[in-house]
Amino acid sequence: MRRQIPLLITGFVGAIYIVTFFIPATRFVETIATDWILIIQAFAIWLGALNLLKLSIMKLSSRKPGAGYAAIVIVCFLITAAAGLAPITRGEHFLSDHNYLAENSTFEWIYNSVYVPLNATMFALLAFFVASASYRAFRARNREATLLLGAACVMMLGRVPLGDAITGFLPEGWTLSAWADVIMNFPVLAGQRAIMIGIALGIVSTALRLVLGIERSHVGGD
Amino acid sequence: MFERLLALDRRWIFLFVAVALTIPFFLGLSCKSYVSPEVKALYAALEELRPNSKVIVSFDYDPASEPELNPMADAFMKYAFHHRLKLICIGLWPQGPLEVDRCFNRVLADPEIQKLNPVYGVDYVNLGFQSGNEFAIQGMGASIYNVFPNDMRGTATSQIPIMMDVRDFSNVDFVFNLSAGYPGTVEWVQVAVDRYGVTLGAGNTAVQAPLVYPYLGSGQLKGLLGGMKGGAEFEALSGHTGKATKFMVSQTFAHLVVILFIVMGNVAYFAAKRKGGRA
Amino acid sequence: MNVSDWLALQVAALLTLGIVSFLYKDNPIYKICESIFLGVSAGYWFTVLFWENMVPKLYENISQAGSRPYTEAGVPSLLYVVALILGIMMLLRLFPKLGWMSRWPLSVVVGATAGLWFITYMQSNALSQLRATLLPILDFQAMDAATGTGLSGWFNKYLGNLVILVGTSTGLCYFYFSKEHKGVFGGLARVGIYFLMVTFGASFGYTVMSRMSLLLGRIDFMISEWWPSLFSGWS
Amino acid sequence: MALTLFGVVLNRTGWVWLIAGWAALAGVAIAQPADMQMWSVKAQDRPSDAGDAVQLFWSPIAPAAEFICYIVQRAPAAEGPFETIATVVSIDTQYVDAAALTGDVYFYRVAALDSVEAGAADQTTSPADSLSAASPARTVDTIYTAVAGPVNSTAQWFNLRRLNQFLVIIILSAAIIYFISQARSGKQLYVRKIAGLQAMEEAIGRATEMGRPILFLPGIHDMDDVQTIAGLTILARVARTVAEYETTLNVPVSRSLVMTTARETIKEAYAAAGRPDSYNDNMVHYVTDEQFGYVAAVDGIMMRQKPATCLYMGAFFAESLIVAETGAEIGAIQIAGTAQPAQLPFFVAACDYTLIGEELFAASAYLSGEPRQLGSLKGQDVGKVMAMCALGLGAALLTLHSLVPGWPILANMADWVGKVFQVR
Repeated sequence: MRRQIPLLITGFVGAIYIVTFFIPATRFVETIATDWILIIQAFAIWLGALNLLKLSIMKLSSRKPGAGYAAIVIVCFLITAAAGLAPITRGEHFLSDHNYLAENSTFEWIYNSVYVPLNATMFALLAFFVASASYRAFRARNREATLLLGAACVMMLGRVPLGDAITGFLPEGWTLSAWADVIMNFPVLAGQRAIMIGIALGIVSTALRLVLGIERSHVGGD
Repeated sequence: MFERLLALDRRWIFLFVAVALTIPFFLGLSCKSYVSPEVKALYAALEELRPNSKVIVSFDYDPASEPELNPMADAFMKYAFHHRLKLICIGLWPQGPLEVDRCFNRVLADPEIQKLNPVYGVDYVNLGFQSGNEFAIQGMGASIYNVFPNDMRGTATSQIPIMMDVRDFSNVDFVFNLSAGYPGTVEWVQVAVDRYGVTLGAGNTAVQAPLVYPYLGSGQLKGLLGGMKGGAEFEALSGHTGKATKFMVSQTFAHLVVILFIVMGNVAYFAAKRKGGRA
Repeated sequence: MNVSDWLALQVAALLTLGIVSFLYKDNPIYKICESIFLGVSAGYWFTVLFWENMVPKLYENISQAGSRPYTEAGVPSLLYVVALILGIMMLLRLFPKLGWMSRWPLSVVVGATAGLWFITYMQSNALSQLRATLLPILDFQAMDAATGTGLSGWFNKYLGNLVILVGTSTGLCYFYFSKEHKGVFGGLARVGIYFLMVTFGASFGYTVMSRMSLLLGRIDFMISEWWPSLFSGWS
Repeated sequence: MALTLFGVVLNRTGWVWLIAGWAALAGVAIAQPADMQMWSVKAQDRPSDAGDAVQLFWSPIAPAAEFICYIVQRAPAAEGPFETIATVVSIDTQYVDAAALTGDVYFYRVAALDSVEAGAADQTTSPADSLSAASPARTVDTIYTAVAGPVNSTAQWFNLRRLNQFLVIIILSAAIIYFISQARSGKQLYVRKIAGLQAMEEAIGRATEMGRPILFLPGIHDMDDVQTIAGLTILARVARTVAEYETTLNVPVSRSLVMTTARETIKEAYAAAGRPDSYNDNMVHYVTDEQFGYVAAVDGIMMRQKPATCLYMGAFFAESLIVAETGAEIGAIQIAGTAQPAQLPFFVAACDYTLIGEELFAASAYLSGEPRQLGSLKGQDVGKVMAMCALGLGAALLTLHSLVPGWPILANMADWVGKVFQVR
């Protein structure tokens, strides 16, 4: 019973989105379904945040080596949530004032001074890893890899002003940046299109199996 | 000799990259930038918009993509205010509303824009975030009021002057999507363009730009700004130069460093291979 | 610059250096910054969802169901009670013994995503792309109408259609699994892999561009925003 | 060249579906709005929609003056009070009144204004437009069109314009279901050799000769990602070969659910290879959920144990760079497989062999022989055959048409092929 009903739900909701595409008169059902999806996805994101909180609390109480870090996670979560939910009591009646981004709110201060630098710097590290990987790992060991690295170098030079400076001797419109444009708008466009069509057919077949209940992995099936 | 060079500790390479990228900030170099067809196509599509056209701007990125997408967002917003386009700003990433707010603060601090005295709610509005990824776009096709019941300041969307006759996509003249991944340009093309016939232009991080080129070829996407280079080109075209143009010199140094490393690494690899050992 | 902005700059610079310390070694400072990031981002999501989704969609629709029975899109307000129940069932995943109930809302999302993707990926990623690739190898009529100057113009006029046609069809041949890559078909697949390699080369170059821009953004913050603030102090 | 492609690709499984497909796809007529004479407005129910929408078309006013703006007005009766519902400033002169309720009757007229000004036109109740208030005041003349109506918006039962997509989807779905049922009934479905799997067998052999361990990473996503499932299917085959050769296998994972599934997979593989005793649980160990912490730990393992072969099969993101670089540093043979488009370039440049996108899923279907995966793979191949034939046919027809523009039949045949893939 626990596995049959979810399968029926998946099939029914999936059928809604397929049928309403072809039979517009039933589109009202789709509007309701979409509304529910927005709310369920919101709870799904909440689940992610609360799950992190639960894991941290469990790690804190279990006195394992990482307990200190778990405490920091919990404290930061509470501070940010408290700053964000402050407007609850601010309006004339409960929940009337929605603006959590009012002038110089602590929530926006936390976003600007803590969230932005951490998020941005974590991905900025990748620049270092790409550089060191270029030095040690990227080898033109066969024809395909040579073609790849060649196209990459033309693209990297073509997309910065230096590319035109080096190939300045060529007539206007035939310099390296024009080469980069042509590579992007013709061979790359064709290659991406082949990959895109292949992936699209893959997703269509997976979606079909899910809607028809052939695929059961999402409900813990075999 | 090459083996010793290759066995260099990873941290030396990090130091070299950091120094190589910091130097250009102190050199006052500037350079003419070549404008590629995709950016010209976007600019042409924007030039066709008449004053008071309704434009939806979707901020689908987070602080990790700010260096690439902020210059585009600022240049686009300044262009829009100068051409009296009505900006309906939304975000499909949780960080969306904050990015919109930060962009407003940056653009409205510019005295040129203040001269036009844009009014919140009549010329630009921030409708905030809605979860559901592509389902949010799907919902907007049916009713924008339902997906975004109120704006960031709590006023009901149906009462906001700019939103008076914008009930769904049919009266929206242009959509500009700043995207860094999922949900992003792919979802806007799939739902908004192919299902509701919206005119879409996009600004992508460089990582995602190659993936959306097929949409350019098939006309689903009217124009594309790819990475910081796309931002610099749009700044050059629109005349609102900003950070992207300033960074082009440093970007050149960065690319040189990577190309230099690839060449050196391969030279050492082939030298070692000729000696028979495995590098 | 008032004191809160000045303070914000110092905190931001401190955290930036804390993350960069990972380059030297995976150390406690990095782990602290990591934990702060996890905590703040979870708190951020929790707040944004509360104000942008829960309050307007659930609280206001359900509490005003009496005065406003239908929402803007004509959806009866009381239906949101069902959405609230499904949402709470999703949260029950936090408790192991009640976790099975979360399968119901999950299957709603999985079903909806499957149904929508079944249409959108077929429509936009397969049919539209094929529609755009129905090109003549060489269009003699529109020869002079081709736009663009220089190399791009030349390609638009002569070689462009052929390259796109060959690239797309041979790329599909490479991803065709019902025929051995031998003989003519093997040759086509080999041409296909070369097109794919150029495609990967371009996205390699673009990814390097993207990562370097991120680092430039952080260096610019440290040099042109934080460093001057050390000397100017706050008014 | 296109014709040889057209011929070669037809094989015995594809052509049955092909003929059925083309025969079914009759031409689809698409309704065009009628043309309009002088300055007038035409209102009609928006076709193929769920009602609640009236489409309005009007011809642009004679001198397309600067900043022309149209005011759309609606009334319940022909002479009734007209209420402005929209100020439209767009180049293509049309508007969709989405507030019209299904079934109610409406009358419409459009007014043309020289420029929008605060309080300029008398009936205009559209909001005061502050931005353009900054523009200089202009003389205003308002010219109304004749009243159009009555019109009411109705919902259609089948969206004719999407008939072609409906047929394409029916054919593709039928092909997939047909092949899944074939695979279930035990029929042997042919899948070509995947070059990457051969390379993997040799790499495992090399590790055994050198007596060094093998490292396997199933990606950093959880069991809900189909790439992780494909990765574990390949792990099962690797474990069988490793069981026979008695080499040590090390699988650090970043998700607890992936750890339990991987342990079961390896235990079954060892039992199938007849060596249940040489399996122990700590071949698979959980490291951490956090992306960069996981990669730092894997780096440590690689530097200490110096595995001869590293296999990365599953969903990888930015951390793939660090892992591939350390693998190159210790001189290991590296074989990767992922469907993440952003990571494929780095794997192809850094590893000895890479399974590209769909090849990962094809390898999983090939190894597991599982009916659902095999059936879908063959069904997708039918889709690819249809796509390639359409491209060949389209290219041939259009090239001939541009060579010989005179022939009408070539033109509408090519146009007909285009209509099959029309999207709207």
